[in-house]
Amino acid sequence: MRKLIILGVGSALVAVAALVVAGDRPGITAQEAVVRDSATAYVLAATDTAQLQGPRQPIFFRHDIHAGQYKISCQYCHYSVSVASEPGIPSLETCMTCHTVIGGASADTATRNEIAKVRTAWNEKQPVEWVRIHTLGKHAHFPHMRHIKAMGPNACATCHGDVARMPQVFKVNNVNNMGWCISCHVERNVSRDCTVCHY
Amino acid sequence: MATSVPGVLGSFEEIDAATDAIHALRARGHGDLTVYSAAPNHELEEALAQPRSWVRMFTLIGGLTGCASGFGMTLWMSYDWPLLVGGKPIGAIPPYVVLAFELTILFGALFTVAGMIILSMMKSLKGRPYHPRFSDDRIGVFAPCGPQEADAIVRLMQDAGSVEVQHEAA
Amino acid sequence: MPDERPREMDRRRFLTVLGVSGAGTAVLSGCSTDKVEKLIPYLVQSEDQVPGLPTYYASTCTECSAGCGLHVKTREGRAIKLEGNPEHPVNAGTLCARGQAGLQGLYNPGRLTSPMQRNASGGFDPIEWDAAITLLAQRVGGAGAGVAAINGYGAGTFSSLLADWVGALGGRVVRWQPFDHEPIRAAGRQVFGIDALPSHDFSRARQIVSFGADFLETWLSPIENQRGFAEAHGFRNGQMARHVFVAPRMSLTGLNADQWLGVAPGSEALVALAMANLILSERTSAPADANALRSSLSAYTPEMAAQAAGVEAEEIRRLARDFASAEPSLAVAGGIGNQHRGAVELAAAVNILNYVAGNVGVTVRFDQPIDSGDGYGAMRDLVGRMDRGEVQVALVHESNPAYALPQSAEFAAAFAKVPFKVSTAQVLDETAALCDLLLPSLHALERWDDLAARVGVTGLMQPVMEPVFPVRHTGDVLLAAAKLVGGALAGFTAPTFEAHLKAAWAARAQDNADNADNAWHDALRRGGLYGAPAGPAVSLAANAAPAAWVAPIFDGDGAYVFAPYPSSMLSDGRGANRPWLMENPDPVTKITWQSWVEVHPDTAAELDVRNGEILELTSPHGTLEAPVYIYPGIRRDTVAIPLGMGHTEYGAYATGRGVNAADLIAATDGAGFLPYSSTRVSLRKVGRYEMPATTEGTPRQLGRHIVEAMPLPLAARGLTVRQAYEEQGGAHHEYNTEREVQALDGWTDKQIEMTQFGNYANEHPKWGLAVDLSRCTGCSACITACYAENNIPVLGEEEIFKGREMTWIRIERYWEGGTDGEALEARFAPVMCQHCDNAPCEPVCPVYAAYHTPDGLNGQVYNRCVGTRYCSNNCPYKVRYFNWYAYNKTAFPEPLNLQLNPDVTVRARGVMEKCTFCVQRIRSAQHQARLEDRPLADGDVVTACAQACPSGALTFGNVKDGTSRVAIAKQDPRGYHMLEDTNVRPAVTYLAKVLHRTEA
Amino acid sequence: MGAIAHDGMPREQTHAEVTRDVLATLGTPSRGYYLALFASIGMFLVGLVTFLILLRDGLGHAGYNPPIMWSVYITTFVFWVGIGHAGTLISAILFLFRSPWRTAVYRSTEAMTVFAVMTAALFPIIHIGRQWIFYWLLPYPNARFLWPNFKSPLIWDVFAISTYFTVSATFLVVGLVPDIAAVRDKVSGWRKKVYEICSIGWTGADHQWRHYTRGYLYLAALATPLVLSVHSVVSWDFAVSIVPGWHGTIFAPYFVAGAIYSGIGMVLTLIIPLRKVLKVEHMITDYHFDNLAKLTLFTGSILFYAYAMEYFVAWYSSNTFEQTTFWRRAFGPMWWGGWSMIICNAFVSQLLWFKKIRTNLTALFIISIFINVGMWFERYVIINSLSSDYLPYAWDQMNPTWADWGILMGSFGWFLMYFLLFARTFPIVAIQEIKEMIPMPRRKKGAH
Repeated sequence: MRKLIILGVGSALVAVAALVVAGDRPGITAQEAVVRDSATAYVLAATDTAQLQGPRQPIFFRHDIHAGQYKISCQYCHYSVSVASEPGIPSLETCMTCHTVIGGASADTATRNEIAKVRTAWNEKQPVEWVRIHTLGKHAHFPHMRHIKAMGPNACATCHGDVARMPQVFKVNNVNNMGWCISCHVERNVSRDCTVCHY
Repeated sequence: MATSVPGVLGSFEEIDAATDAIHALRARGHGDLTVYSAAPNHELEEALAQPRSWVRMFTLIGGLTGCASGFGMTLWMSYDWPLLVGGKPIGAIPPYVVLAFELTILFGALFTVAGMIILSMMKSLKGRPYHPRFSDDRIGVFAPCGPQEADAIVRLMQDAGSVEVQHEAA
Repeated sequence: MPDERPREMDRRRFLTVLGVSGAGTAVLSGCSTDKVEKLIPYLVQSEDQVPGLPTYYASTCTECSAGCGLHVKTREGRAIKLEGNPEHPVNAGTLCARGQAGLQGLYNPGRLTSPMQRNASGGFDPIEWDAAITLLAQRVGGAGAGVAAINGYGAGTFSSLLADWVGALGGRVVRWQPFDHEPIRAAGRQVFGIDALPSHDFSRARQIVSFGADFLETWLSPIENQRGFAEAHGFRNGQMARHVFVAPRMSLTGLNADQWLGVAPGSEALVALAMANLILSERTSAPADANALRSSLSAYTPEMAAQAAGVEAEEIRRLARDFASAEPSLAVAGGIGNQHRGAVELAAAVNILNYVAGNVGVTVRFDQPIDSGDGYGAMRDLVGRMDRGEVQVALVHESNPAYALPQSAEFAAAFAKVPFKVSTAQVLDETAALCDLLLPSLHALERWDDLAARVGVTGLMQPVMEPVFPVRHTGDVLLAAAKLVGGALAGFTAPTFEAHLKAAWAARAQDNADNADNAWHDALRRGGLYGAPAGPAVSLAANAAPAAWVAPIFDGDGAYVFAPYPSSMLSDGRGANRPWLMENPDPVTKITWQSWVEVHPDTAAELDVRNGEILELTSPHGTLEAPVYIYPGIRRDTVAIPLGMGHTEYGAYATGRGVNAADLIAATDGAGFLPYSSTRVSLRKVGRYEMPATTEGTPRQLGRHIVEAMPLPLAARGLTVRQAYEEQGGAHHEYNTEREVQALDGWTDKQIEMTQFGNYANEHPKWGLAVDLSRCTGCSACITACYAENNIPVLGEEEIFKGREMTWIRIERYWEGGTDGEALEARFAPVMCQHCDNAPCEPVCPVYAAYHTPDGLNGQVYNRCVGTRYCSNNCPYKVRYFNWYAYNKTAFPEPLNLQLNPDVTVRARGVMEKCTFCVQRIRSAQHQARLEDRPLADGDVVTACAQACPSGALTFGNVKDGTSRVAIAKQDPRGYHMLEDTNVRPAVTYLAKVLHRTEA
Repeated sequence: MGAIAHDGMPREQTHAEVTRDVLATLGTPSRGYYLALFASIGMFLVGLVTFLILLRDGLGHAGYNPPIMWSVYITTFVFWVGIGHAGTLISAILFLFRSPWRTAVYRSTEAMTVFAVMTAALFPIIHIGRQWIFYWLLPYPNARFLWPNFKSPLIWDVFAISTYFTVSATFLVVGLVPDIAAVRDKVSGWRKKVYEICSIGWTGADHQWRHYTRGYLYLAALATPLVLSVHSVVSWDFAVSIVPGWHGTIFAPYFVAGAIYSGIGMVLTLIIPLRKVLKVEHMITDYHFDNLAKLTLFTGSILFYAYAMEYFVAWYSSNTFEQTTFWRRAFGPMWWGGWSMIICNAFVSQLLWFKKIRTNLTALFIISIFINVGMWFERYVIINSLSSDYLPYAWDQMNPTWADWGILMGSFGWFLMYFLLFARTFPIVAIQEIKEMIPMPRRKKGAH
């Protein structure tokens, strides 16, 4: 008798759990991860990227140096974020505006090597294939410019985390989680009408 | 048949024999009888004169719970994310009646079964003797008793017309 | 779920920032985001491309000779939509189905990707460009005067370059298109001594008589005609022009007429002359020199015309009087559909008619003659020369004579006698398949070019994107070859055609005494030069009098006159490899992907054939089989098959579908033109059925008042549809009493009030659409626009046959009358999602995939849809379409997928989809307005269908804004809601069609 | 054996004989049984393969010609839901009415109910476009904060069907327990073990009976309104819409009657051969069939009325859409469907006015087949109303394909498979209820 009850209840629970899991996307990754990374040694070689969070990129581009140390604003490179739905990935030309001059001569060899890669790519007219980190389901349309307009030019961190302290960019928030969007929209009392994003 | 509850088990083929035995036993002050039968039988019930089952309370509570949760769920979920369909109110009662009704039945039924099981389990038959023929064509009457009065009860059973009596010693 | 973004090679080519969403093929369910995706930045950021924002380039349409102006919408370096150029005088911002489908020429999977050389085994081998050009140079250099070229491209810098190039060698170029309208030119010579195609101003005409000219489909400049026609014939301020169609078969143009005179084939000229005669005799105000015609016209009495044409003399009289009294009026003739041996006489007669009615110079104008080729005569000479072996090298550019010429012209045989044949076709068509060397040229959207569609209007083309395939501009090829040949061609020094073009335009600018550079950039921005040169004064030529009329001869002894007519979708057949056009149902018959033979109901009864039964047509020149379509809009003694089908080459979409109607006709030269409908055929039923795939269910309204129409006088009195209906003796039938209606309204409002929660509480616009049925001609341009804008998959014949078409907007065509002597009338109505306030589809969806948005849209959330399809069952308009298979995987083969609109999700299998009122356009307009901190203005949002519609029948906007055009249109008394009694309260208002009947 | 007294009790049977005869049905099966079993499993596999193909390519294989967005699958869904109803009617409603003749047949009909509902429950999943997310129809907490739309009849369906399945399954199991105990006490070896577990410690002790009888009564009382509600809800899948031919106020009672009618049809189709195979002719007798037939006649006549009403209302409404729909139902391209439904259901059932036919099993069996076919067609015809609704331009005809027939066949296989296995494993005749009706022997003759 008890067997039966346990069986029944158990399987019911399992079923519900399964549904919930199936319905959910993986949750939000811990914020403190950022802090840990920012604490790592300043000089990093491409070979060190293995220990860092986030996928390894063809060129070890240091957001923590460019955006963090040198305080280059996000929109200098991600040029279309305030006008278009797409943030815009900087063209090699953008890199070369500085790196024709700046060869990292003062810096360590590791850094110089990375800059060398940029120059080679430029000379060989071979675009760099960056590994994409934040991707949205293609049935959802995310207008970056609206969010920048509403939350100011430095709102990037709200979703992307404190990139300025990441030697190698990694996913802080699963932006592909509808709950993540909705909770924010509800919080700020902006429309959560379906066709705002889905069409 | 090794058993922990000592007593006398008589098995009957005739219904009136069984009822006579029960009456006699209850006259001797044996309240705690266990009567086995292959089918529910009014004469036995009358003989045992036991109170009404409480299953109905389970049914009632289940039904009410279901009805409440039916309306509660539908209304709350509608207002949790208000979406307009076909120009109808966000929380529209008429369609929700259907769901409330279905849940009333569902919970009612499940509670009822739970009730049957729980109530039946409340009185344990542990250690009381049983014979396969009770589920076939015999009625079994088991009267727990100490060795001193066993003989008397055995005789009582035989007088009543038991076809087979056995004394279950501790 | 897999997403079909373009392959690595494509992304490399476009170097797009959004390589991933590059193909824009957003697919359902986030699953696709788990795998590693690459971001490929530009090397150099082009300043006019911002990722996520469209960039528009002005260009020119080359799908027909009209040369409409284009705005090419590009995203991330890919052209994704063709829209009309508002500045262009011909199409003024609109674009027809064929024009929009030009995009599928650009991305056609059948395109040749490299030069090809014929090998020993008769097949083709790809070769290097340099080798190919060297080969060309060698053969050409050797051939000298033996070089001949067939050029299907319109007048412009390229055509003159080719002419000079071939000319320098001593050869000559024949500029030829199947529909060159030679008879009209000839008639111009004959009557006015002007050898040119006149342009026509329909917008001013109050009475339009078309003698078989399908001016809404392929005749001269269709969009311009349609715009003018809608202006004139659309109901406004209680007035509208009257349109009479005089021909054996009702084309789409005929279906838009207020009256159809089904005259006997060949007798049209008589009717025209009789009208002219009457006008001249009854009217004083005719031009003085017209009186010279009196005597020669007097022979043509309405009676004899009526007798020959098989119509009432009275009809002709009334027609003539209306024609004369309407000022101005317009008569047009020609049209391939009834281009018989008497075509020149007909055109001449119509010229005379227009002249005596005083229309010449008003609605018929010679100030901006429309470009036309050398004509069929020149083509026949060339075939002759080929046959006699006088041609050593033949160069075929943007022309497909092997398909377009009738078999009896024996082009292939003659062509075979040319030792070296070169084709620059982009797709391997019938002619290219006969050639020895293929030098595929760039598509018009990939190249520098210009097109002088008419005097004073020269369209400019610029590369709007990187070439899809590494092929070369024929201009560049010619110049490169010239350098190798040297000698006679030494004069061609321009490094590239681009340079050559710019030089030519610089020279032109000098004439305008203007700064060349500014002129160039200005032209580039505006899409060309639009001048309005003054034309010659037009007067009758000395020998203008009509020759004694002889009935035109029809070959063969068959019982039926055979009238092949140009398909309004496929035109001369060049549209047949565009899936959008193949699937866009023919506006008249609603058949897709197939040929059919149109037969009058009585004839069908005689032959005892039903729809879909295969008929065998036999003419002296050939035999072919096609399924029957029973069509009350054709004479009993005439059968018709559309041209454009039955390709033997020309890519997977075109090959082996339907039949080529040209195979039945005589190639005889009717005085410089090809007389298409000059053949008689005999019919035999084969006893087979092949029901063609049609999108039409039952073509009758069954008194359901779906497409409402009211007579002009009642409309002029400002009556509502229901009033007009009762005025005409319609039963006064109230489903609800006034009080009931009020109660209903009150109740609905109450219901809506009870929904003011969350997003619904705030202030929102309410989007709505108004459809003026008195302007809609059923041309179906909106359908293609919707395909292009909303990534609608093309399903193919089998699925359409099962009624599974996906077009979010469809044109319903109902027949009125046409039985027992009643005149046949057509009613067209574009039907798209009506975005009802009480949408029946919404409450039945178990998961809120169909729901109502705060701004009044009927939202459809694809990624939420589980596919129960109840919404479609419950939709009274049946405008919801289901993805039965994974169409998103099959419908966009490389490189067609590059056309997909990144702003619109591509629907995966198992979900419902439907018209969204182009919500993506609404949202991006709202984004833009928000960025500029301004409210949305009327006109900020235009749906793709409304934008394309050449008739301006569709008006979109915010209904709550009382000043918006749509809000005003909805006030029109003609306004009604389709199926109003269902009380679904649609956001689409139809304005009833207005009938300009004589008796009314 | 014959000699039936009209409370339906085979007098000469003793409790012991009842147990013996019923247990005999659980003995080693005949070849006919295995044939039937394997046949049904084969049919089920056909359906399974068809479903997998649909899952791979999409629903396109089935005969959907828009505007017909539902066809054979929903038809069959409603058909099976309907089948279930007779079972509950007989086991629950007739129990409340204390009608003696139900005892012999109710177990098999109850089982039929459960399996029919199990079959029906498959179809909502089979027929949706994205089968793999069918669970979105359930209200479960998810990361999107989304809930289902409780205004949708399809959601009502989900709840109605799942409730109906749970309750009738419970009802069946509860009824089984004492009988399983009886079996347990007769068999030996591993089977004993199995039955021991299934009998959840039932001994037939007095207090067990006390709670049991009450509980069973309440279950019956709950099942009665449920069975009426379920097919009403199913009917609202159609009646709530605005499709001419669906939008009818009589749909609920009309469907319930139809459901019971079709259910009894299926009962007859199953029991008539079954009683032969299992040799329980002396327990399920002419007497029972006579009563079943009367029930059939009753519900059939209700259908007759409903059909007549549908046409009358269509005509009387002077609503052109309704009128066209019903005109086409009788004389349109699908006339054969319309007429076969009317003949099989309305007319054939009228034959049962004659006792001769009611008690002639061959005739009954044939009629029952007619009923099954007719009722399937009824749903098919009703759904085919989609073929001609508001806009004539959009009209089209339904034409089913192999995919439709494959699934239909599979559903029968799936149903019969379970039914046959059940008949072999559990007492198909309710032992204890029959015993309850057989007075036990007495010592003092005549006394009492």
